[in-house]
Amino acid sequence: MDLVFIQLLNGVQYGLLIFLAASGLTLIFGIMGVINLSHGSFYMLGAYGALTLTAFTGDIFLALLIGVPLAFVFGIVIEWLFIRHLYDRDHLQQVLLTFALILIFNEAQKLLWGSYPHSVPIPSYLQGGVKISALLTYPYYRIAVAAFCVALALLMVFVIQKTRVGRIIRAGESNREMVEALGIDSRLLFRFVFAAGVALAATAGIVAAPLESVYPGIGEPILIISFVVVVIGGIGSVKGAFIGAILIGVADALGKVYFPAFSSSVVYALMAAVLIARPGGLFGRAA
Amino acid sequence: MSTPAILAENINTHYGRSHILRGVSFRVAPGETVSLLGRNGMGKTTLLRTLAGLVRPSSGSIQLNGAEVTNSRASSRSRAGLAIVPEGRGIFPNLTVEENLTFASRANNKGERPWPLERIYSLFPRLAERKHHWGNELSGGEQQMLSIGRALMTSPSIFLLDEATEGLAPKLRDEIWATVKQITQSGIAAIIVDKNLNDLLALADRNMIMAKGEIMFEGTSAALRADEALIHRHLGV
Amino acid sequence: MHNKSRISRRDALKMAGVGAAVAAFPFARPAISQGAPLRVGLLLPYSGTFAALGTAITNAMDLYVKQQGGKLAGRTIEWIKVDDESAPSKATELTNKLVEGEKVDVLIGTVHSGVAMAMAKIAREAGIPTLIPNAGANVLTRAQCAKNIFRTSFGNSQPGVAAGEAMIKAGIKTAVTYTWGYAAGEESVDGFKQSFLKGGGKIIKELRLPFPNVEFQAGLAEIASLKPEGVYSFFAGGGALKYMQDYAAAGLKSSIPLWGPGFLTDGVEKAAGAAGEGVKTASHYVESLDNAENKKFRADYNAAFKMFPDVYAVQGWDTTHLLDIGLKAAGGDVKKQDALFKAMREAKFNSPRGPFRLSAAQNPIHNFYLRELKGGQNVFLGVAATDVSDPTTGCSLA
Amino acid sequence: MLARPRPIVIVVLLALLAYAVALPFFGGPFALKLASRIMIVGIFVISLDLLIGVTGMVSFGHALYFGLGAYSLYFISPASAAANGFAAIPFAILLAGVAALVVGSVAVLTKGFYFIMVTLAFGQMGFSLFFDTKIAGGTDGAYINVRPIFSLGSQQLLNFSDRTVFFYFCLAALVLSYLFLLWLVRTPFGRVLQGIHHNDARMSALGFNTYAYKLASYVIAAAIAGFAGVLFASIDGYVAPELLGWRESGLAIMMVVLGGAGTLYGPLLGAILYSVVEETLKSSTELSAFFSIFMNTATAKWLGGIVANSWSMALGFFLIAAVLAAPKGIAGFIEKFAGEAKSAKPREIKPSAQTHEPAKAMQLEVENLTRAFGGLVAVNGVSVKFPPNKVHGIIGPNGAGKTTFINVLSGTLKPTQGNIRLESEEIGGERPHNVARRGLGRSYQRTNVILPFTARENCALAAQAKFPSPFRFSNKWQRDEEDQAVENALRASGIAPERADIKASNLSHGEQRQLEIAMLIASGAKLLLLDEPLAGMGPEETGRVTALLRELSADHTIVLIEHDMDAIFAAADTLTVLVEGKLLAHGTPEEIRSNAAVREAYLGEWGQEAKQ
Repeated sequence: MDLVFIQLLNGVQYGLLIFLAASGLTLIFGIMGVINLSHGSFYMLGAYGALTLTAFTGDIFLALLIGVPLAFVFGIVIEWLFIRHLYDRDHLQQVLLTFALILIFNEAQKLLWGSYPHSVPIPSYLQGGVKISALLTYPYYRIAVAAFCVALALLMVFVIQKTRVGRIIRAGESNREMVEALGIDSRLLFRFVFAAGVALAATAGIVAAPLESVYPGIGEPILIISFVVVVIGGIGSVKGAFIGAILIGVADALGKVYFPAFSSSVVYALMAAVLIARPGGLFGRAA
Repeated sequence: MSTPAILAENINTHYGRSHILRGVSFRVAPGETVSLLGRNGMGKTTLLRTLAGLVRPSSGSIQLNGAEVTNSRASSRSRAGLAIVPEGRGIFPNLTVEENLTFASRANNKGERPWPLERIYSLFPRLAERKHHWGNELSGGEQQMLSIGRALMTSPSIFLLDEATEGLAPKLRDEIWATVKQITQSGIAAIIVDKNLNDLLALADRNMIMAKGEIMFEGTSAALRADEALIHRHLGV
Repeated sequence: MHNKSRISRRDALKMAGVGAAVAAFPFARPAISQGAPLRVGLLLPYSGTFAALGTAITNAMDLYVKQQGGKLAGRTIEWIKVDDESAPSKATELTNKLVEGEKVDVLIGTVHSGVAMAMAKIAREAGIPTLIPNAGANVLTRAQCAKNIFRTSFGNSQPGVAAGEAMIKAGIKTAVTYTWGYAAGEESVDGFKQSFLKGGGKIIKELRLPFPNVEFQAGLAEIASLKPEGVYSFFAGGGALKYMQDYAAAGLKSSIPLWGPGFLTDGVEKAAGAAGEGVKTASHYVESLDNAENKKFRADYNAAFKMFPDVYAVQGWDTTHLLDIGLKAAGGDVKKQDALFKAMREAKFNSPRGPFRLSAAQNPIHNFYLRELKGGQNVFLGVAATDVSDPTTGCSLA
Repeated sequence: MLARPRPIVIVVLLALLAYAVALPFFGGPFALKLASRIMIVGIFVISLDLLIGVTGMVSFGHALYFGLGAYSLYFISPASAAANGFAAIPFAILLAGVAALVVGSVAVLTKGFYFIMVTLAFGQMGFSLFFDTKIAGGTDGAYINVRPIFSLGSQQLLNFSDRTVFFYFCLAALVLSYLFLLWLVRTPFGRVLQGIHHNDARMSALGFNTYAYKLASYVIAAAIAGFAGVLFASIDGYVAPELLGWRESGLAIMMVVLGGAGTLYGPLLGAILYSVVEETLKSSTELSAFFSIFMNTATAKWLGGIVANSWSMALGFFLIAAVLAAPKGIAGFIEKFAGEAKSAKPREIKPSAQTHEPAKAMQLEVENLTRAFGGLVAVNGVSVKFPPNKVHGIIGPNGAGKTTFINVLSGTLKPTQGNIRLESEEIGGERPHNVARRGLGRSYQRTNVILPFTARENCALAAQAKFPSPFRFSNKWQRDEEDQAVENALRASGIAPERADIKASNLSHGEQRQLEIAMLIASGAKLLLLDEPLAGMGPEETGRVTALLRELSADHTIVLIEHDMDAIFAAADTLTVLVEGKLLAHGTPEEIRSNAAVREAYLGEWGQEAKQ
């Protein structure tokens, strides 16, 4: 198979994974107006959670079943303890507080799981892969992750477009006051959205764990790349996050092939270019 | 004397340094329709928003159907039976007409739904025609209908209507007024703010005029009509 | 809202008082009395990516001193630990803190090459005895060498040289290199090229990935299309683990053997699982080395810490060993620098890794072993290269 | 406007200064280095505060310039000799400034969160440049082997290798940087920056090119950061790519927020506190010593060890506590403690040579003015003349086109058809800031003053709009004329002298509306276009402002929209009635009162019903 095609495939698959993490960030930012620097930490906790839960249950998908609700509850606790104090505050104070959370979570990770890298097993039924060239195999688990991400994206579309919760989320994005005036407690909405964002980040961390292996600081690159995706897509837009994530994934993969020396700048250059052409991101309301 | 639907006592509301409501007190009986009149900037909208819980008064107390709500959130007032159709309509642009309507559909505390979706659609057939359109695809009049319909679907016992006919063509206004009449006659307590004196006086059991953040006049439509000087001073040219 | 955060004047005064007291602390530290324990500053990562390495090194050093009854050359050892966070931008400040703030007698650090560069800058100026238990930046024992700086680990190129020789011996004629595009990766590849090209090998392409990126897919696809006979890769820690897994998952493991320096598998032997099976590495240490020092060291370390030592622990052990030799020659007095440095420079001892001595630039000359990862262990295949030393290019001591 | 530091702040800063001056006499070499480092970081963070706190631009890439400054010393230093400080420092400032000009010209186009992200992107690109390529030592950083010296000819003046010299140099650099920034934000230039922070749109409506101002402030901040960077590189002679990375940028933001953004001295205190807390939390020795104040030595040692082992968690909890307890940072805490600010003394104004002539009011004439939005004709063929020195009221029902009408007059909207003549000059279709500079000033429906500024400062800002150059750093130029204009405006608008020097946010609503009028007067407007100046006022305030309008008409022409009929009928000389975009009537209040058409249009059917 053509090398460029394989790279595109890799880029899309990587993009799908960052979409998972970025979608939670864009929801939290778009609806609650909170800049959450600790989003990468929830990804990290998801990955480490996967390590423990897989050891316990023996299967990453069982870990997912237990881990996601746990992450949701954890999100509620964090919102109640810290985040709810920030809604009337300056963005800068949100930055400071969520940065402090990173410090705490990183240290907690070290105390709970130690500093050695670990790997999380791929379930036996997903071992191996599809042969796509003479030497190259595309692993089943990567295909499964891509499919899972697409399924989750479709589920999110369904939830947001077709369910009552989704209606409230969409309404909250455009007119919070009216949501409150119609009898929906916006404090609960915020708590739910934050917890959902945490659960999404953790989900990304869990499904990525067998791919990424698990090591300290695993959440930081994801944080930065998620912010880039959110900004490219337009703040608050899940659709934008999806397109942005795929764009970034592909740009990153192609950048590594064609501009290896500057490949870490490619995504930033892309973001700067998008913002100069469309100051509100691809699907955002103008800033 | 029965428990008033709304009992407001000595409400003061500030926006920053500006003192908008200055000691407003009044009551609205269950099922009563009250008009709220006055020129722009006199505090009518602020009063409605204060009643709905969208603005916190700096002092005073508010009771709805006998329950103290001064410090409760807008959402809990809504669930207690208060509905507001705000100035600007507050339509959710990224929800369809039907989603807007069913957004907060709920029964009242007796478990009844006096305004089910079918009734709203028969009240405003145009909404039924456009039920799959997005909120921002509607004309001003349709948005107004949608906002009223959405409020009714919360099965309210108290209904606040702010500038429902603003910017609408005369024919549409008539349509809106006809519906509002049906609503007020259904036993809901209502406070209605509007510029169209005639329509209001025809509808209201009682009228209040606000000026400079205070209620200057309370009385029946007949009493108000009789006082041409008052109308001239606060409402006319 | 503002009511909540209102603070009374008295509270304010109290808080200001505590604040001032805290603020004065770093500036007013107690004087160090003479004749006190020998203060050894440890500039090592205790948090972040390299925390495990910092801990292993510290454990082994502690074990060594404990086995000597808590004293080296008659002096009680006191460790002053500072977490360097592997952040070069903080490194000079933290080194200053140890050298001038804590007034340590000996400086030991560190893992990250950038941090070590910053540390070495200050150590050279201060002239303090300094031992590097891991960081491999070539320049530290080449152009930037100094009489007070000793390295007990390796130069980045050394494992590459050994691996290149071993790959030639294994009959591999064409190779692709795939490394993190930062200094350690480049230097490792430089070493590899040295011996691989000399042995008649051909390098088809040098692939790089920005550090610490771990999206290897693009490079793996390219490797598959280039079809070399072997791949030489430098990655470490979590990145190495992920790399081996991706390499195996891409189906490359069965067709193109993966080679690398020891760091590719060190610390992640078990975690790599099936993906690591068959990965060959060249390192200055193998767990199963058959020598008395190694056996004893492994047993003692396991008894003390309930885990077996890795190469980093060995480097920590040798660091203390080397310091011990120097101190004994100087009678426990680090002020006697001539005796101290001379003894350390000329030290020759049997380490768990085998015979250990230093080059003129004070970098180890030691054997490199060929290892293969099997069943969660690096299995000893043989000696890849004996007495490997690093060039002393530009070093004023050589 | 950012005030001169309060006495208690000056006391705190002087105490710190005295401590610093004395430090070399009792502190060891480490204390000197640590203090030098903190002072350099202090310069860096106050430069960031110029962006975050003063201009309101949160840059997440400020370390780019700090790092460039540091690397510039590497570039300029010979391999084994000292660079000359007289060359190195200007080179660093220039390099950082030029880089900022390039990056900023793009980044300043974006706002808010997008600005944060664009600056982050450029910062990371800068980091990659040094990290991924070998232009300066690559990943592992680079050495500057010999620290700079300052020499003129063969005369060596200063040598940075001498720590005490270097320490005092940094101290001087910090003091000068602080004083420079404090001076800068209080110049006309800085006043505009603060205005932009509060209300970008209003500032451009006053006639200021806000893009140029923001870019200038970005470049200045970067240049100072570059200066801090070159000093930083001189401490130990080692530079690493991480200096440019997002962590350093983020850390600087933390320090600014912790200290209190927008105060300049706050971020400095933030830098000190953050550094000292981190330093202390990392050291079990210091922690044990600290804990032993409260408990016995053994427990203190044990606890100190535990906390130091997890120092970053402790630091996290410290930061959370700080955010929750002191939302405005250390500076907010200090100023709360200090109580309300005392008003600054206004400057004595020299009586100007030329006697102040009563300004000539302007006449506004509108002919067949039409403005359509698509099919909707909001203003439809209106012709009316507003003679000078009169109060003209515009009334009409909602949706009659009144606001559109004045938006067209002020240049916010372009007319579809028709002419607008100010005196005899055609102004139809001109851009708002040009219309403003011809003498037509407008106020908005919502109060639109710069809240953190005093009334006097608000007026000074408006007066300055006559000369809106972004490179005005001097107070002297035009100062007397402007002060005179401010004085007149304050007096004319009836703001009580004792209220002129308190912050606008502490004025009553009525006073704020008066201030808005005062700003128009100060800007030199001769025709005032006021949109509902009485909205939201109590009866007393209404009376005061109506009287003010009467007085102002002595040397201004006033056109206002108003809904308070009592007030407008009392105050206006003429009334213009607009209905559905058309002119229904124009005349004196009495004429309008008795105009049948007006009564008909307003009272509508009710008029008839009432008669039934």
